[in-house]
Amino acid sequence: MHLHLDALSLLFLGILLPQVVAGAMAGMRDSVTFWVFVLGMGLALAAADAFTLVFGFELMSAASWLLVLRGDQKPATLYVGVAIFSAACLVPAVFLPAGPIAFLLIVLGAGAKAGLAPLHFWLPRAHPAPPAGVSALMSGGMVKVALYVIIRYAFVVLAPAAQPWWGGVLVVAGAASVLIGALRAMLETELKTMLACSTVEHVGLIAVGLGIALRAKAMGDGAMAGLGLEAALLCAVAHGLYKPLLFIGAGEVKHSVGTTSLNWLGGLVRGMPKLGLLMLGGAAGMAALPLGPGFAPEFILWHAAIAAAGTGGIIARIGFTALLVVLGLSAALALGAAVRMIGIGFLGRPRTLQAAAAEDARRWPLIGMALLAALCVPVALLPGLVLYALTPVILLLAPQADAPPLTYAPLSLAVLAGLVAVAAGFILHRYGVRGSREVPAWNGGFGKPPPWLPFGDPATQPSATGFAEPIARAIGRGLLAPGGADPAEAFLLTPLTRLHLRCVRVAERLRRATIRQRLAFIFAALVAFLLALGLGEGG
Amino acid sequence: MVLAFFLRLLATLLHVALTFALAPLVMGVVTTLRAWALGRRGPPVIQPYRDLYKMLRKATLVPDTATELFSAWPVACALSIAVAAMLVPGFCTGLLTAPLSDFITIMGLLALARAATMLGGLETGFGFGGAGAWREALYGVFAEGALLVVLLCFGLLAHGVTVDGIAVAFDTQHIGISVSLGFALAAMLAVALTETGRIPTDNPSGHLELAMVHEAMLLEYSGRNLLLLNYAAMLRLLLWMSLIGAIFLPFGMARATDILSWPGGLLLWLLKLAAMAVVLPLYEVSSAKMRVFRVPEFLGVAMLLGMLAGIFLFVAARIGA
Amino acid sequence: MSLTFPLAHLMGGIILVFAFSLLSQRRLAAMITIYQIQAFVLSAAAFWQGYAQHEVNLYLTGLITLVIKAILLPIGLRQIVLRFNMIRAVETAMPVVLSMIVGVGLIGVAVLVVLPSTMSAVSLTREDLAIALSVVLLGLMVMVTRRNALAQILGFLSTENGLVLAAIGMPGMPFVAEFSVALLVLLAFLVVGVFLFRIREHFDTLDLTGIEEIERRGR
Amino acid sequence: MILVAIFLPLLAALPLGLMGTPSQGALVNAVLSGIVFILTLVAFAAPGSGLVHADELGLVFGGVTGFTGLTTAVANIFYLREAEPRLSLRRWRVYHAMCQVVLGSTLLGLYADNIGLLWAAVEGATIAATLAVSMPRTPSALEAAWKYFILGGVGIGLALFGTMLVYLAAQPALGPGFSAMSFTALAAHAPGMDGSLLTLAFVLILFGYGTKAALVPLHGWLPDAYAEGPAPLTTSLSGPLLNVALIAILRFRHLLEANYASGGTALPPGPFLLTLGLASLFLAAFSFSRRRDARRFFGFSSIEHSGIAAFAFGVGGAAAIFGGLLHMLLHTLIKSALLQVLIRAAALRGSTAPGHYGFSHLRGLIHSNKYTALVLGAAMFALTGLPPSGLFASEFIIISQTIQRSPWASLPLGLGLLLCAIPILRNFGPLVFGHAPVRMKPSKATPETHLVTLHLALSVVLAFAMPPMLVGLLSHVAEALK
Repeated sequence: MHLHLDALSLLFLGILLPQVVAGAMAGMRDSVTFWVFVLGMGLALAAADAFTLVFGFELMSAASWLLVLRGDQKPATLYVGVAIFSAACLVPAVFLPAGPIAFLLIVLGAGAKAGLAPLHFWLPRAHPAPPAGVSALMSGGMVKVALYVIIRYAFVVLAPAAQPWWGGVLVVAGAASVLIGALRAMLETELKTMLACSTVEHVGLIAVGLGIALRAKAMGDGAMAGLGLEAALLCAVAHGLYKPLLFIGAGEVKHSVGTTSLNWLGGLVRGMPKLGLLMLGGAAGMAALPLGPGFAPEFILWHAAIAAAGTGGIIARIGFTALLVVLGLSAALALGAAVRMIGIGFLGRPRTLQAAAAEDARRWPLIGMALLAALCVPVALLPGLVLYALTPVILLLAPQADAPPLTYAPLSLAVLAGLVAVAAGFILHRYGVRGSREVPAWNGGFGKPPPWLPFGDPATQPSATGFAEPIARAIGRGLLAPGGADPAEAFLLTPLTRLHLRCVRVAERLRRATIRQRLAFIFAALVAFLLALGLGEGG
Repeated sequence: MVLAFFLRLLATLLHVALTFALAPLVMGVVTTLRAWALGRRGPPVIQPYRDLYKMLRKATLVPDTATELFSAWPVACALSIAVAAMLVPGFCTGLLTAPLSDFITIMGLLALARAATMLGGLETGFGFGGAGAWREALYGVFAEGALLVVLLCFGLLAHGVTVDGIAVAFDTQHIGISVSLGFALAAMLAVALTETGRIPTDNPSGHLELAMVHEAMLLEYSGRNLLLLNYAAMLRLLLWMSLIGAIFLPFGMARATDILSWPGGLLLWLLKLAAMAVVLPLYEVSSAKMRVFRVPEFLGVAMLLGMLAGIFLFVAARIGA
Repeated sequence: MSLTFPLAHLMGGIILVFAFSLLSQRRLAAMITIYQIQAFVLSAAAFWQGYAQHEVNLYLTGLITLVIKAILLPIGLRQIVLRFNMIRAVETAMPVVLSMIVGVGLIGVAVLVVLPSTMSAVSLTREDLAIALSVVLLGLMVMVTRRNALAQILGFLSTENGLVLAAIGMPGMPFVAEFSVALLVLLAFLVVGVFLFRIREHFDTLDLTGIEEIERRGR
Repeated sequence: MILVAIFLPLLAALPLGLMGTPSQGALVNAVLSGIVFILTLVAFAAPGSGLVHADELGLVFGGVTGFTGLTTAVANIFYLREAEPRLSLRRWRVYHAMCQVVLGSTLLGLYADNIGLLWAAVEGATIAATLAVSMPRTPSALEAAWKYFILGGVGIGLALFGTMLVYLAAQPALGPGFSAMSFTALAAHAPGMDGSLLTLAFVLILFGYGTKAALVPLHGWLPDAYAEGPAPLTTSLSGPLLNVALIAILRFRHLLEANYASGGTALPPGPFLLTLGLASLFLAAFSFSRRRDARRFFGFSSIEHSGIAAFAFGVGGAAAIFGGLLHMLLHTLIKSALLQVLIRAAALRGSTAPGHYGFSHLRGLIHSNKYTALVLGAAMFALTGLPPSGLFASEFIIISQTIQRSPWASLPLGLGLLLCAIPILRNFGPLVFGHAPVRMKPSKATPETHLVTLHLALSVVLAFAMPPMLVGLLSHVAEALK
C-alpha cells in the first residue's frame, strides 16, 4: 500500500472533507462503519498504486453497503451487486495495458459506482436508504470518488493512448444520465429519492464536462479542454457542497415530521425556518440558478458544449446540438424539481398534523448544514477565485489546457441587483403605503376554510404527484419505459434478472438429480474429456 | 480612456433609465393596439403607469396561509428581471454591462425570475397557484431546450455568446440572411411568446383562473407585491423585444463610445420597439390560445427548428467563414 | 516366453467380454454369476502375470482376488439377494440395446485415448491398457444405467476388476496399490453392508427409488 | 515427528472407538488434536525425509490442518454439551474415532511423497468421513452418506487408475520400482516421461481427486454431506480434505506442465482445470439463490472456492499458483470459522442437530447474541472476497494473473465471482440484522466463539501482513510447481 498526494487527490479530498464533517455532525459520529467508509474513500483518493486504489474503493463499497443494509435491506442487494460489478470491471482494468478496453472497463466500473446511465438504476434506490449523514456522503462524496477514478485513469494513467471517441463515450453516457436523472428528479415524490435522482443528473453533467475535455485533449484543443475540465471540476466542488446539505436537511425533515414524502409535507418553513432557508439555498444550487453555487459550472459547461459543437465531423456536431437540447431540457427540469421540492414541501399549507407541528432541526445537523452553506458562498459569488484554485489540477490533467476567462461575474450581478433593490426600496418606501395586513386567502373567491380544517382541506392543495403529472405526460411517455419505470431498469435490469432466474432453474434441476444421474454427470464429463483428449492428441 | 469610460457609463445610465421608464409604455401600446385590432376603444397607452401608481397606494394583503417568504418572491422576481434588462443592449452596444451580458446569464436570470414566480404561486397552497406553477414548469422545460440550441447557432456565427458581442458581430460582419437565422428567429419568437406569457400559450387579458398561467400565480398578491410582479412582466416584454431587436435587427445600433451615433441609435431602437409592439397584437388577435398540452408540441417545433438551424449551419460549412 | 503376451491378452479380452455382458444383463443373479466368472479370470490373469514376471506379489494378488472377489463376495451378494427376495429383473435407466451401443462407443474412446502413448519397454501393451480402461468405463456405465443399488455395486466391483487388471500388468509396481485395492473392496463391502441394512430399515427395498424420492422433494 | 503426527491420531482411533464416555472422548480428541498441531509446527524444524516427509507445501498446509483440527476439536467439546443426548454412546465413540482418522489421513495425504500412499490416505479419509456423515442415522443423513460413498468410491477408483498410469508413464524415465511413485523423483524426471500417457493419467486423476475437491460436475456429494453430517465434522470436510485433493491435483498438474513445457507430448493442463473451475464457479453461483439451509448454502460456497483454486492452478505461472494456494489457505481458515460459528448460532436457537440450520430459523441473530451475530456476519462477508477480507488479496492476484496469462478467461471469472458474492451478501442482511423468528431472548456467547474470531483475524493477517517466512515458503512452492 502506497499513498501519494497530488493536486487532483488533494482537490477531491478537499471536496470530501466538509461533507465528512457535516455527516459526522448529522449523527454519524459514533458509527464505526461510517468512519471505515470515510477511510475507504480516503484510501482510494490518496492511492499511489492500483492495489491501494481498488482496496480503498472496495472498502468504501463494503462499508457503505453495511450502512445501506442497516437502513433498508431491500435495495442493499442491488447495491452490493452493482458494487461488486464495478469491482469486477475495475480490477481487470487497472492491469490491462493502456488502451480502449481498459478505458471502457474503467468507465463501466467506476461509472456504475458513480451512477452513470445506464447503470444508474441502483442509485435512486440505495442512496435514500441509510441515515441522512451517510446518504449525504454517498451522494456528495462516494460518486465523486468514482468520478475521481475515471478522471485519474482517463486523463493521467491511460492518457498516452487516449482518442477523441473516448470523450464521446463519456459525453453520451453523461447526457443520458443528465436527462434521465433530471426527469426522474422531477417525477419522484419521495424527497431523498428525488435528491438521489438529481445526483444522477449532476454526475451526468460532470461526465459530459469530462467527456468534452477528454475529446478536446485528444484533439489538441486546449481552450475546450480547459472549459470542459473547469465545468466538471467546479460542478464536482459545488455538488459536493449543496447535495450533502440537502440530504442532511431531508434527514432532519424525516426526524421532525416522520416522513419525507412530499405529498405528506407542506408549510415546513413555518415550523422549521432555519432548515427551510438552508434548504432553499441548497435547492438554488441544485436548480443551477444564477447567484447560486450551481450556476457557474453549468454556465461553463454550456459554453464548452457550444464550443465543442463547432469541432469534429458532422455526426459529432449534430450530436453536440442534440446534447445542447438535452442540457437545456434538463436544466429546466432540474429547476422544476427544485421548485417543487421547496414549493410543495416547505411552502404552502401543511398537509398533515405532523407537518403542521414540525419543530426546527436539531442543533448539530443544522450547524453542519450551515457549514456547507457557508462554503457554498464563495463558490456561488466568486467562481473565478475557485477556478483559479483549480488551475493546478487542470494543468495536471491537461497540460495544454487554456480556458478563456470566465464571463459570468455573480458579484457584479449582485451589485447591480443591490443597486436596483436600493432604488426600488427607496421608491416603495417613499411613495408607497407601508405595512401589510393578514387576511384569509382569496383563492379565486372560495373564501375561508371551515374551522375544523385549520389549514384548509389538504386535498385542495396542489400535490407533488399532481405537479409532476403533466411533465410525466408530456415528456415521460417518450423517455420512460411503459408504466413510468426507469428505462435502465426495464430494459437492462429486468431482462438480466430474468436470465439469472432461468440459470437458477437449470442449476436447481441439476441439484435435484438422483445419485445415478449425478454419477451420469461424472461419467459423461469423463467421457467428454477423454474424447477431447483423444481428438486433441490425434490431431 | 477616461472619456470613453465616462461615455459608456452615461450610455448605460441612459439605457437603464429608458428601459425602466419605457417598459409600461410598451405594454400600454400593445394593449391598446390589441383592443383597436379587436374593434374596441381600449385603454389609453399610459394606463399601465396609472395602474402601477394605484397599486403603490394600495394596502398590501398577506393571506393567513402564506409563509414568511410570501413577500420575498416578488422582490426576487423583479430584481432578476431588472438585472437582466440592464444587461441586454438597447439603443447602443458597448455598455458597461456588456461583458456581463452573456446570453446564458440572461437565460439564468430569466429562469430565476420564473422560479420565484412559481414559488410565489405555490406559496399559499391553493389550487390555482399550483396549476399556474406546473404549467410554467412544463413550458419552461421546452423553452429552455429550444433557446439553448438557438444559442448554439448564434455562438457559432458570432464566435461568442454575449448578447452584445452577437449584436456587434451581426451588425458589422457580413453574415447575410441565411436559412439558419430564419429558423433561429422562428424558434426564438416562439420561446419569446411563451416566456412573456402571450397568445398562443397564455392570455394576459384572460380572466378565467382555470386557464391562466402567469396570472394564476399572482392571484394572491396585492399592493406593492403585485406592483413588483406586474412591473417585472412589463420589463420582461421590453427585454425580449430588445433582445430580438439586438440580435435579428442589429442595424443602426449606436456605439457607446461614439456620442454622435446615439440619437440615430435611439431613434432606430424606438422604431424597432414600435414595430414589434405593432406586430405583436396583430399576431395575437389573428391566432387563438392553445390547450395546455398543445404548447409542448408548439415549443417542440421550436426546438426542432433550432436544431435544424444548427444542422444547416454545419451543412453549409459556414463556421469560421 | 512368446506365450506371455497372447495369453495375457486373451484373458484381458475375456474380462472385457464379461464386463460387456454385465452391461447387457438384467437379472441380478445372472449379473453376480458374470461378475464371479470375471473375477476368476482375473485371478488367473494375476497368476499368469506372476509366473511371467516372477513376482510373488502378483501371486498374492491372484490369491486375494480368487478368495475374496471370486468366492466370498458372490456368496455374500447372493445372500443379500435371497434375504431381500430380489430375484427379479432390474430396472434399467436406458434401453439395453442403446446402452450396448454406447458401450461399444466407450471401447472406441478408450482405444482412441490410448493410441498415442508409446509404451516403450513395458510388458503391458497398448491393447492391455485399452482393455483395462474399457472395463473401467463399462463398469461405470453399469452404475449409471442401473436403478438398483445392488446392480450398481456390481458395476462398481467390475470397475475394480478393471483396475486390478491394469495393476497386475504394471511392471514392478510396488505392492501398495494392490493392497489398497483389496482393502478398498473389503472396506467397501463392509460399508455397503452397513448401508444395505440401514437402507433396508428405512426404505424396505434396495431399489434406489426411495432415495430418489427424498431427492425430488428438494431442499 | 511427522510420522508421530500422522500415526498418533490413526492409532488413537482404535481405543477412542472402543471405550470412554462421550465427554472423555471429546477431551481426548481435543488433547490429541493439540498434540498434533504442535507436531505440525515442530515439523517446520524437522521435516523428515523418505517415503513420508514434509515438503514446503505440506508444511504450510499441515500447519493449517493442525490448527483447524485443534479449534474444531475444542469447539467439539462445547458442541457435545448440547448434542450428547442425541446419539448413543457407541456412536459417539465411533464419531470421535473417525474425527481422529480423518485428521491423521489428511496429514498423511499432505506429507506423503509417494503417489500410492497419497491415494491410500485420501481413501482412508473418505471412508472415515462417510462413516461419520452417516452418524446421525436420519434418513437424509444415510442418504447423504450413501451418496458420498458411491460418488467418492468412483472417484477413488479413477484416482487409482490415474496413479497407476502415472507410474506407467514414468517407466521410460525411472524404470520400475518405488522411485517411479515418488513425487520428488517424478518432478525431477517429468520431461522424460511419456507425455500422452501422462495426459491420460492426469485426466483420470483430475476426475478422481476432483471428486474429493468437489469440482463441478463431480460435486454431487458435497452439499448433502455438509448439511446432514454432524456439525463439527463439516469443518474438517470443508477445509483440510478439500486441500488435500487440490494439492494432489496441483502436484500432478506440475508433472504435466513440466513435460509439456520441455517439449514432451503431454497436453497443457490449463484448459482442463479452467473448465472445471469455471463450471464450479457458475454452478455454485446459480445454486445459491434458492438455498434455505445455511450449511448446504455454504457447501456450495466451498464448491465455489474449490473452483477458484482449480482455476488459479489452470491459469498457471508462479504468481497464479501462489494466489491459488493463498486462496486455499485463507478459505480453510474462513470457512471453518464460519461453520463453527454457525453451530453456535444454531445452539443459540435451540438445537445443533442437522436440519436446524435453515436461514429462516437463524435469521435476526443479532437479537439473540450480538457478538456471535457479528462474527458470523464478518465470516460471511469475508467469504465474498471484498476487502478487508483476506480473500480479496488472493482473488486480486488470481484475476491479475488471469488477465496477463489467459485474458479471455478473466471475463467469466469476474462474472462468476460477482454472481457468487451477491447471494451471500443478500442472505447477510436478514441473517444478521433481520427480525428474529420468535420472541428470542438474548443469550450469552460461549467462549469458543473467540476461536472463530481468531480464525478470521488470522486470515486477514495472513493476507495483508503475511510473515516473510511464509511468503518465502509459498512463493518457493509456487515457483517449484509452476
